Order: sequence, then C-alpha cells, then structure tokens
Amino acid sequence: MNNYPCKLFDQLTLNTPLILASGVSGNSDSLLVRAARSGAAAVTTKGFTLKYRKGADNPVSTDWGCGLITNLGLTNPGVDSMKYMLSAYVEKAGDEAVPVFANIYADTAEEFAELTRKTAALNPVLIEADLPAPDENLASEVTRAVCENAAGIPVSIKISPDCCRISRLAEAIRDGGASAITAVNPIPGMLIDAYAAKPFLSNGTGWISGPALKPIALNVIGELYQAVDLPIIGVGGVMSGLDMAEMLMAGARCVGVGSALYYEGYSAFSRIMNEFSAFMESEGYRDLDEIVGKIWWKS
Amino acid sequence: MNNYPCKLFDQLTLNTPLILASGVSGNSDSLLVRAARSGAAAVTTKGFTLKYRKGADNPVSTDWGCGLITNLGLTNPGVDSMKYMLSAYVEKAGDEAVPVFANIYADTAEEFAELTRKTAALNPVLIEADLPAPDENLASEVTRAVCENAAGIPVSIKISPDCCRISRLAEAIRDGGASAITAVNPIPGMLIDAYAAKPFLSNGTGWISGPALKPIALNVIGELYQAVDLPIIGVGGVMSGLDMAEMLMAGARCVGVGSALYYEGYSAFSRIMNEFSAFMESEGYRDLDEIVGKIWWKS
Amino acid sequence: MSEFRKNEGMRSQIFTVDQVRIENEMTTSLIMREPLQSEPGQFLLLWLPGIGEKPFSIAGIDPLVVTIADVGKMTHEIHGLKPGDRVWVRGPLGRGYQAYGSEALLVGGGYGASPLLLLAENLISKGINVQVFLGARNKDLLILTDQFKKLPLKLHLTTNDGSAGLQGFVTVPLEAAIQELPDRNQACVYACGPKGMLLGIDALCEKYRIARQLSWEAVMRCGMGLCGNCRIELPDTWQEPADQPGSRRAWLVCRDGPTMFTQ
Amino acid sequence: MSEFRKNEGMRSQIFTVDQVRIENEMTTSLIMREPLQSEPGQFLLLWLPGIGEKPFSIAGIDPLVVTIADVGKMTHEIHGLKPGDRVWVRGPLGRGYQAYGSEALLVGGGYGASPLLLLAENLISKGINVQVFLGARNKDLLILTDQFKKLPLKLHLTTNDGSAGLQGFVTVPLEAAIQELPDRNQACVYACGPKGMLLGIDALCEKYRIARQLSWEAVMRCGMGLCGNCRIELPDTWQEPADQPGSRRAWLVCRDGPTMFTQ
Ligand SMILES: Cc1cc2nc3c(=O)[nH]c(=O)nc-3n(C[C@H](O)[C@H](O)[C@H](O)COP(=O)(O)OP(=O)(O)OC[C@H]3O[C@@H](n4cnc5c(N)ncnc54)[C@H](O)[C@@H]3O)c2cc1C
Ligand SMILES: Cc1cc2nc3c(=O)[nH]c(=O)nc-3n(C[C@H](O)[C@H](O)[C@H](O)COP(=O)(O)OP(=O)(O)OC[C@H]3O[C@@H](n4cnc5c(N)ncnc54)[C@H](O)[C@@H]3O)c2cc1C
Ligand SMILES: Cc1cc2nc3c(=O)[nH]c(=O)nc-3n(C[C@H](O)[C@H](O)[C@H](O)COP(=O)(O)O)c2cc1C
Ligand SMILES: Cc1cc2nc3c(=O)[nH]c(=O)nc-3n(C[C@H](O)[C@H](O)[C@H](O)COP(=O)(O)O)c2cc1C
Ligand code: FES
Ligand code: FES
Repeated sequence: MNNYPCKLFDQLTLNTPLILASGVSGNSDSLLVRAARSGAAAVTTKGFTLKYRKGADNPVSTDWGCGLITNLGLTNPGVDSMKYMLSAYVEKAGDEAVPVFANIYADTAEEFAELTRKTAALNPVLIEADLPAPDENLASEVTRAVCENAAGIPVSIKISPDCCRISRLAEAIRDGGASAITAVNPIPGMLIDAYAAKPFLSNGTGWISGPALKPIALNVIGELYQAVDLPIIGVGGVMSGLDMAEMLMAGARCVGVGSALYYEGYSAFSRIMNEFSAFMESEGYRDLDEIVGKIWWKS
Repeated sequence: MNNYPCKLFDQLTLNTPLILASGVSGNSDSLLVRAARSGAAAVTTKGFTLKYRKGADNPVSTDWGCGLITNLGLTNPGVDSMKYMLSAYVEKAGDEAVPVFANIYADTAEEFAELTRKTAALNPVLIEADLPAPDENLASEVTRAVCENAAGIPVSIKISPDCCRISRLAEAIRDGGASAITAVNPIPGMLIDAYAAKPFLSNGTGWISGPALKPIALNVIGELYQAVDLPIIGVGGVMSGLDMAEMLMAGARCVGVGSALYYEGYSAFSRIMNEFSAFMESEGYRDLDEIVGKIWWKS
Repeated sequence: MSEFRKNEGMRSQIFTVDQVRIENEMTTSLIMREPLQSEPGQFLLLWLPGIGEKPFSIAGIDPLVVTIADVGKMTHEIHGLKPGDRVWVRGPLGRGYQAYGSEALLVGGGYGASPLLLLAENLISKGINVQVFLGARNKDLLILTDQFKKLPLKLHLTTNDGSAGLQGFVTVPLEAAIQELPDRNQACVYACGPKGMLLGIDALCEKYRIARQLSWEAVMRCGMGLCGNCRIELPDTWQEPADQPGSRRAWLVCRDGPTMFTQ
Repeated sequence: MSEFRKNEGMRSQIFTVDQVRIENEMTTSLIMREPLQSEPGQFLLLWLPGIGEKPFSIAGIDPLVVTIADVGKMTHEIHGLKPGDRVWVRGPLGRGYQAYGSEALLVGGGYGASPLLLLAENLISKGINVQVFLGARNKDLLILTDQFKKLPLKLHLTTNDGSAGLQGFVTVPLEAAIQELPDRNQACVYACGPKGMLLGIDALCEKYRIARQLSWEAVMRCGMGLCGNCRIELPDTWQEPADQPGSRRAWLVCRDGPTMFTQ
C-alpha cells in the first residue's frame, strides 16, 4: 500500500497526509502516543494557553445527529506543562513517534507573543495558533506576533468558518508571515432541549464539528486555496477516505481528523487511510500532487 | 387544538407562528396558495431583484445527508413581475389567503432603495431584505435605504450566520430602523464529488440549509435576542414541532420553514404545527409569551 | 459507542455504460453495468460532471437502462458516450405508476415509450392484461417496438405519415380498444408522452370514465420540490386529494409526479 | 421522495422517576417508569438541567434503575428527587461485561454492587453458576443484598468492621472460592468498585491465572472519547489488543471501557 508522503514545507514531509487535529487526545502524552501508533502521520496538541484553565462543567459535549457540539472551555494545564507532555510523548513513543504540532490559544496578540516564545522553546515542528475571531486586523496582529516569536519554527494560523471575507483574512495571514493556514475550527452553535427549556451544554453555546461541518470546511478551503499560495491543513468533518480526497481536491495539503475519533475510535486513522489509498489506486492517481486543488485546475 | 396566535408587530398578528420561509415555492402565486392552504400562517416570496435573473444551470441542489445544498442563482422574473404574482395570489387564495412577506435582494444600498420603492407599492405586510454580506457598515446602509423607502411598511433584515459579531450587526440593523430581523440564511458550503474531481453544483459553491443548519441558527437567534429588542423571525433546519419550540425558546417570535418541504412536502406545515401544539399542551404552556426566549430568563 | 449512521442523502451514484443501443436516428439507449431498483414510471437525474444534469425516465432496472433522444446540449453529449464511460445518477425520484384493475392500456408518444417497457413487464407479472399503443411522426421515430414484441401483449403502432402501423394519432386505436373493453371499471390507461397527447388521452378517458395515470414532463431544475420550476396546472378532470390542499393548480412534476392518477 | 432519516445521535431522553428506594443512609435507587435497553456493565450519563451531568451504572433495565451514592453536588440533588420528577439520560454508553465460561465470581465494592445485579440475572439466565461477593466498610453501607438474595446464587458478604458477614476485605472469601473452583479455565471474575479493590482483584486473578473483567471508574467529562479526562493507565497484567495500538497506557474508561477483559 502506498502511503502518499505529504510534503508540507521544505523542512517537513509527513508519512501520509492524515493527521490528528487539535483537541481530541491532545492533552495527554499517552493519548498522543496512541494516536501516533494508530496511524496519525502527525499529532496536534490540544490548545494550550498561558495559564491553567479548568474548563467548563458537565455537560460539555454531545452528538446531535449530524455532528458533535462541544464546549470543554479549553481545559489545559497551561503552556509550562507542555514541556513535560512533549518529552514524555517522545520517550513513550520511541521510534513510533511522529511530528508534533503545538496548538496554542490566546485572546490578544501580546499574549500570543509570550505564549509563542514559550512554545517555540519546546521545538515542535509547527506552531498552530488559533485565531480568536476571524477578523482581518486581528489576524494580521496575531500572525505577526506569533511569527516574530516563533524562532524560525513554521507557523500555521487556524481559522473559523464564520467569516465572510475569507480571501482577505487569508491575505492578512500570509502577509503576517505564516507558513500555512489550518481550516477550519468548528462553527459556533447551540443545542436546546425544549423539555428542559435550557441549552444542553453547561456553557450554553458550543462548537459544531463532525459531518455537518464538512461542506462548510470545503468551501473555506476552496476559497483559501484560490486566495493565497500557502499550504492548507484541512480539518472539518472528515470521516472517510473519500472525505479526505474531497478536502485535498478542494486545496488542502494534509487533512486532520477530530470528531471521527468519537464515531469510531482510534481505528479511524487506518480505516480512513485505507479507503483513501483504495480511491487513489482505483482512480489511477499516483501522488498527492495529482489531486491537491484539482477541482480548481483548468482542464 | 390551539393555534397559538403570534403577534409579530402591533399591526400584525399571524394565526400561528409557523410560516413559509423565502425561496421555496415563493416564485409562483399558485405555489404560495398551496403553502397557505397547507397551513403556513404567512408566506414569503422568493427573493426578487430589480431585474430578471435567469439563475444557475443544473445541477442546482442536492441532499448531502445532513441537509441540503442549493445554488439556484436567485432565479426570479424581476420585481416588476411581483405585482402580477401577488394579485394572482390574492385572487386564487380567496379567503384562504394569509399575509405575504416580500423578500428582496440587491447588491448595494442604492439598488435596495429603488427595489424597496417598487416593492412597497405592492403593499406586502412585511418587506424582508436579504443582507448581501454580514457586515455592520453594509447592514447599516442597507437597513436605512430599505426603511426610508418602505413607505411605513415594516422591514425585516435577513442575515447569514457566517458572521462573527452578531450583536454589533443586530445593533446596526436596529439603529437603521428595521422592525424585525430574520435569522438565518443558509451558510456557504461546497459539495465535491471525488470521483468526478469536481464540485457537484454547476456554480461550484452553494448554501447549506436543513438539519445541519439548526444548531448554528439557534446560536445566532440566541445572540440576537440578547442583543436587541426586535422580533426575530427564526429560520434554519426546522423539521419538527420540537425544533420549532427550540427556535422560539432561543428567542424567535415566529418560525419559517424551507427545506422541510423537500423532506416531506407541503404536509410539513400541519405535521410540524400538530407536534408543536402537542408539546405546548404536554408541557402546560398556554401561549407563545410563555416560551419566547425562555432559555434566557433568569429563574 | 454509536457509530455514525451515514446518511448519503441523494448523492449521485456512479454507473458505467456497458452497451449503447441505437433506437433510431435520434434516440439511443444506454445500458449500464449496474442495476437501479425503482418502480416503473419513476425518473432519475443524470449528471455529466462539468456539463449538466437532466431528468430521464427509467427504461430498465436490472441493469439500468435509459433511452435518450438527442434534442439539445446535454442529450447530445450523452449520445457521444461509449461503453466504459461513467455517468452519475440520482434517483429513483418521484412517484411511479401503480398497478390498477385487470386491463392495462399503455400509451407512449416518442421517447415516452421508454418507461412503458418496464411497466408492461411489471403489470404482466401481476397477471394484468396489457395492450401497448406507440405513436410517432414516422416509422423511424418509433422506438423499442422489438422489445415490446418480445412480451405477451398486444402492440398497436401508429404514425402520422402512415409509414408504419395505422396512420393518425395514437388516440384512434386507443378509443377502439376502450370500446371493446369487457369492464371499463377494471381498466386503466397509462400514458407517457408530449403534453398534447396526454391532454387528448385525458379527455378520452373522461369521456369513457376510465381511470388513467398520466406521466407529465416539465423543465426540471432542482428535481426535489424546491425551485417550483416543474410546476404544472392540471387538467380540469383532476380532483384535488384531501391530503394535498392547494395542489390543484400547482402540481410539482418532480415530487407530486411525474405520474398523476385520476380515477 | 426520500424522507429525512432522522438521526438523534446521542441526545438525552427523558425518564420519569416512579419510585425512590433507600438502599442505605447515603445510597438511593431511582426506579424509573421507562425501560432502557442495555448490556450489564454499561453506563449512562444523567443530566439534571441547570445542575450537571454525571455517569452512573445501569442497575436495572426494565424499568431503568440507577443506584446512587450521595457524595457531592449533583448526587445530592439526585437524592432530592421525588416520584414524578424527570431526569435526562444519555446512553447506554461504553462496553459492558461479556458472559464467559461456566463459573462466575461477581465482586462489588460499595455502590459497585449496582451493575452486578443486572449482570447476575443475565449470567444465570445463560446457565452460568454465579457467586457474589459484596464488600463495604460496615453493615449500613452494604447495598442491594436483599435483591441479590432473591436470585439463585451464593452470596458472600464482608465488612471492614465485621458488622455483617466476614470481617475483612472482599478478596479473602474470593480467594477461598477461587481455590475451590472445579476448573479455573472455565471461570471469570467480574468486579466493580474502587480502584484499590480492582487492583487487588487483578493481582489475585493473575496469581491464579483466571480471566477477569474489571469495571473502572474515572472522572468523566465528555463521556464520548473526546476530552481524555477519563484515561487510565492499565495494570501490568493487561495485554494490548492488536487492534488498539497504543491503548496500553492510555485507556479511555468512557469508550474503551468501563469494563476491561483480561484473559
Ligand atoms: C420526468 C421526465 C422524464 C423524462 N424522460 C426522458 C427520457 O426518458 N428520454 C429523453 O430523451 N428525455 C426525457 N425527458 C426530457 C429530457 O429531460 C430533456 O430532453 C433533456 O433535459 C434535454 O436536455 P438538453 O440539455 O439536451 O436540452 P437543452 O439544450 O437544454 O434543451 C432542448 C430541449 O429540451 C427541453 N429541456 C431542457 N431542459 C430540460 C429539463 N431539465 N427537463 C425537461 N426538459 C428540458 C427544452 O425545453 C428544450 O426543448 C424527460 C423529462 C422529464 C421531466
Ligand atoms: C463508569 C462509572 C459508573 C459509575 N456508577 C455509579 C453508580 O452506579 N452509582 C454512583 O453513586 N456513582 C457512580 N459513579 C460515580 C459518580 O459518577 C460520581 O459519584 C458522581 O459523578 C459525583 O458527582 P457529584 O456532582 O455528586 O460530585 P462532585 O461534587 O462533583 O464530587 C464528589 C466526588 O465525586 C467524584 N466525581 C466527580 N465528578 C465525577 C465524574 N464526572 N465521574 C466520576 N466521578 C466523579 C469526585 O472525584 C469526588 O470525589 C460512576 C462513575 C463512573 C465513571
Ligand atoms: C472536543 C474537541 C476539542 C477541540 N479542541 C480544540 C483546541 O483546543 N484547539 C483547536 O484549535 N481546535 C480544537 N478543536 C477543533 C478541531 O481541531 C477541529 O478543527 C474540528 O473539530 C473540526 O474537525 P472534525 O470535524 O474532524 O472534528 C476541538 C474539537 C473537538 C471536537
Ligand atoms: C431552494 C432555496 C431557495 C432559497 N431562496 C431564498 C431567497 O430567495 N431569499 C432568501 O432570503 N432566502 C432563500 N432561501 C433561504 C431560506 O429562506 C432559509 O433561510 C434557509 O433555507 C434555512 O431554512 P431551512 O433550513 O428551513 O431551509 C432559500 C432556501 C432554499 C433551500
Ligand atoms: S424541479 Fe424544482 S420543484 Fe420540481
Ligand atoms: S470522559 Fe472524555 S474521553 Fe472519556
């Protein structure tokens, strides 16, 4: 079976284009090892913040039928603990270790600067910074703050789909110096239980991921691909090898999964990758260059 | 069975809070009559523009499993034809006629001004103007242009969910003079067929409606309800009486359906209304005031 | 834990052309490799990526067969397809014909013959007596006659120019057959073809008070009851069903039809 | 046309309290009006709107029964529920116990007894010989003993203070019973209770090379394999299944468990 090696940057080629997205399993070295051993070609940490965050009370998530809604309140031990997590990961994973993307979150560019310095010191292969809101000016400031403090480590800016001027956002990110864009974060949503006359999540609202997000993500990825010449890390509702092919054809260079781990568990990685290989073979594609962004090619 | 009369404004009380949303059936007087006779308490026209629009080539829509994706390209005969459609509707519907909301679309505030004058002359009970993009400045201009030319007819501004500053948008709409807000339009999306290596819709991208849109719509409606004191016309993924109750509890004053007509046909109106009445009775609610915005009440 | 119950909705499935059968100078049947379960009278939407998507009747189900007249852009492209080429299909869609009574009179005009072959097989298997009436402008435009001849049914042909069968409209032999029916209450006319023909048949059936199921055509866009493009007004003989208030003058071919049953 | 195939996912269903049964001074069972199909050993998430959502074992299925110790905020609220009150339930979740061999030794510590009642009934109905070992700090903390006594099984009680049954840990009579087993290869220990007890049982089973299914507890948040909060490291005796690479030291109680099978 061909693994379809995925060149993300000059410095970084992944074994396959299928990776673990941020948030699921990403707060534990042992769970990152489990994802790596299950077939993720890179693993992304949960979003780390400067300080410890306790997170939200239960209920924090559910499956509403077309996808998930979650609001964990960004529980994380704070960036200082990331050091221990990453070294424990490397040690436990041994030769099965795959590259780590460090996902970070802050509310302002200043906070991001400090957070990035601390993260860069841990030497991940990529720093993925979560944009607090899909605003062009903020994108510009945050991207600059992160890139200037990343000590040369490539930076990807992760964006939400609830953004009506995607191409301008993409340009701001490119001009700020990012090496990649990750698209998309889940989209804000709310679940209500009419009998309880209350929102289901303890925080009221949450974020929608999983199958319902896929066509929304594909649209954003397509616009990004046409707007800027940066590699795109595609995320949102990927559940199968065909979904993965669709993301790549829309313009993603590699593809992350999160919610699929709820629907199937860690075996999702190998199943999706097997389905993707079968698709590539049946359609006669030899490598990723033959499909990335293909729907936009003039033929 | 109680119908739960719905007071939208001082001048306008609907028989029930369930109406036909814009776009489905709204380009034909006979289809509007059919919707009215099937149980819609008000019917909204398809979006009319100043000039005739041919629309997109097939394929224009499909059901992707969690909802619909459509891009008809705003096919419509132009606002001058709306006059004939509305008078034919009144004539054919006879005493079964229900109020008509006139939905209009233009790209700029200037165009909206002219379009509104022409629409106001037809005397619909409400003019629903589709905001071209969820931008606060544009919302402000468009709302003013429409309200100033509406000859006293109440105006609702219809917004998209791909908007990250909902409360500011809502304030701009309120300050511009609108009497209501309609939320939400479908969200941009794309469907790709990996075997064809092409987007499925002839226009490439389209809009996502139906079940996948519901939690996204609920979130927007909730934010609007908390931000401004305007009646909200809630639309997005309503398929059942419980969905309807959820929309009202999030803050909508009345509820529109579109995609449900695909899933079930015109009988959707009576089924949804029956389910809603059953819910109201089983939970002991006597009228809409007891549930509109209920999830936000301090108890 | 709960697996995601995948709901593919109405996404197109791929079919591969196995054989191309020329029916006449402007009509071709595509015989696919794969089957498509459906009721006689339902239709499908055939998508050629980058070209378009249009509705066609289902002429055979195992394997899938569509019989297509070359009348414009997309049908012309379809006529260029070769064995091994792929097409994308959504369906079956709409409401098909329902078996009724013991005597069936099937009437097809032009490529309207195509859903009738499947229908005839289906009715015969239910023990219903079948007569088929095919009409066209001339001999060369008659289609599927060889296929119908293989079935145990009575076949009547008409052409406008008399180049095959009776000269004149298909309603002429139809009326004669109706008059000879043992019991009109046990008979049903099933028709598919141009609007004028359907209206003529409807009037005839009204005159003899005979049940009929007419399959209407309209220009379709969404094919799913959303755009309203395929709506038609119905003949006066049609009674509005109690569960479809308002459908009297706003009937959607793609969703309420394509077949309409008047008893 | 295709109806929307409704997929409710894992949304909470409403259950109504029918009876409240006091098990001991800190433990209460809620007996609902409605049933919940599930396997013994699975759990559910119980939501009290505005208060919280927490995991509980399923102690009975028809009707649903949950047995709850009052240990904190939400369990305290649950203890205030009266017949007619509603609760919201997601589940069943997780992987339950699997019937194995012909001799079953069920061990429950504290409210860990609650899933064992359902399991005992289930195993007995399969013709498996059942012995039950319940342990608690004192007599008043033993629960469900009356219910177990109604079943055809051998019941062993232990308390730390000797106020009921044997004095000491539950592992003492368990070890004695293991030694008397006719064939250890045909036996299985099923346990639910505090971590210390489970580790003790695991060591004992390892010593006698006996299959065991241990049900672990952990603080749960999402309950659906997303947050990682419920992960535990497994005892050294546990072999990593080939289809779950990396699970050796990162086992999710909510998804991989709560029961763990070591043969
Ligand atoms: C329920 C139904 C069943 C049909 N079954 C068959 C069949 O079995 N075989 C067959 O050959 N044809 C059938 N048709 C007609 C077929 O859909 C049209 O011939 C086809 O769409 C023309 O496409 P085109 O791009 O080649 O033509 P165009 O270049 O678009 O136009 C040529 C002609 O076709 C008509 N037409 C165009 N688009 C449509 C459309 N979307 N729907 C209907 N008519 C259209 C136009 O009125 C015009 O006269 C059926 C139509 C319907 C509604
Ligand atoms: C699979 C499983 C099955 C369980 N079955 C039962 C049962 O049948 N009966 C029963 O009484 N209890 C059961 N529990 C434990 C029960 O979930 C906790 O007692 C309950 O969550 C405490 O909630 P609280 O708000 O009252 O306590 P809190 O005030 O939040 O805390 C009190 C104590 O409960 C523990 N706790 C808090 N939250 C959780 C949580 N989400 N998950 C687990 N422990 C927690 C804390 O460590 C603390 O010691 C089970 C737990 C799990 C994981
Ligand atoms: C439980 C959960 C937690 C998440 N936490 C984070 C996070 O900390 N940082 C982040 O950038 N994205 C986070 N995400 C978003 C995912 O990385 C991903 O963008 C999104 O879920 C869409 O992908 P999916 O549909 O495959 O889940 C989280 C998603 C889920 C479901
Ligand atoms: C086929 C179709 C056409 C539509 N056309 C319009 C339109 O012209 N103007 C408009 O404001 N909304 C239009 N809409 C949006 C609907 O009014 C509604 O906001 C959206 O579909 C969400 O509701 P639903 O999930 O009930 O369909 C259209 C929706 C569909 C499905
Ligand atoms: S084709 Fe759109 S409603 Fe029938
Ligand atoms: S409770 Fe979240 S992973 Fe188990």
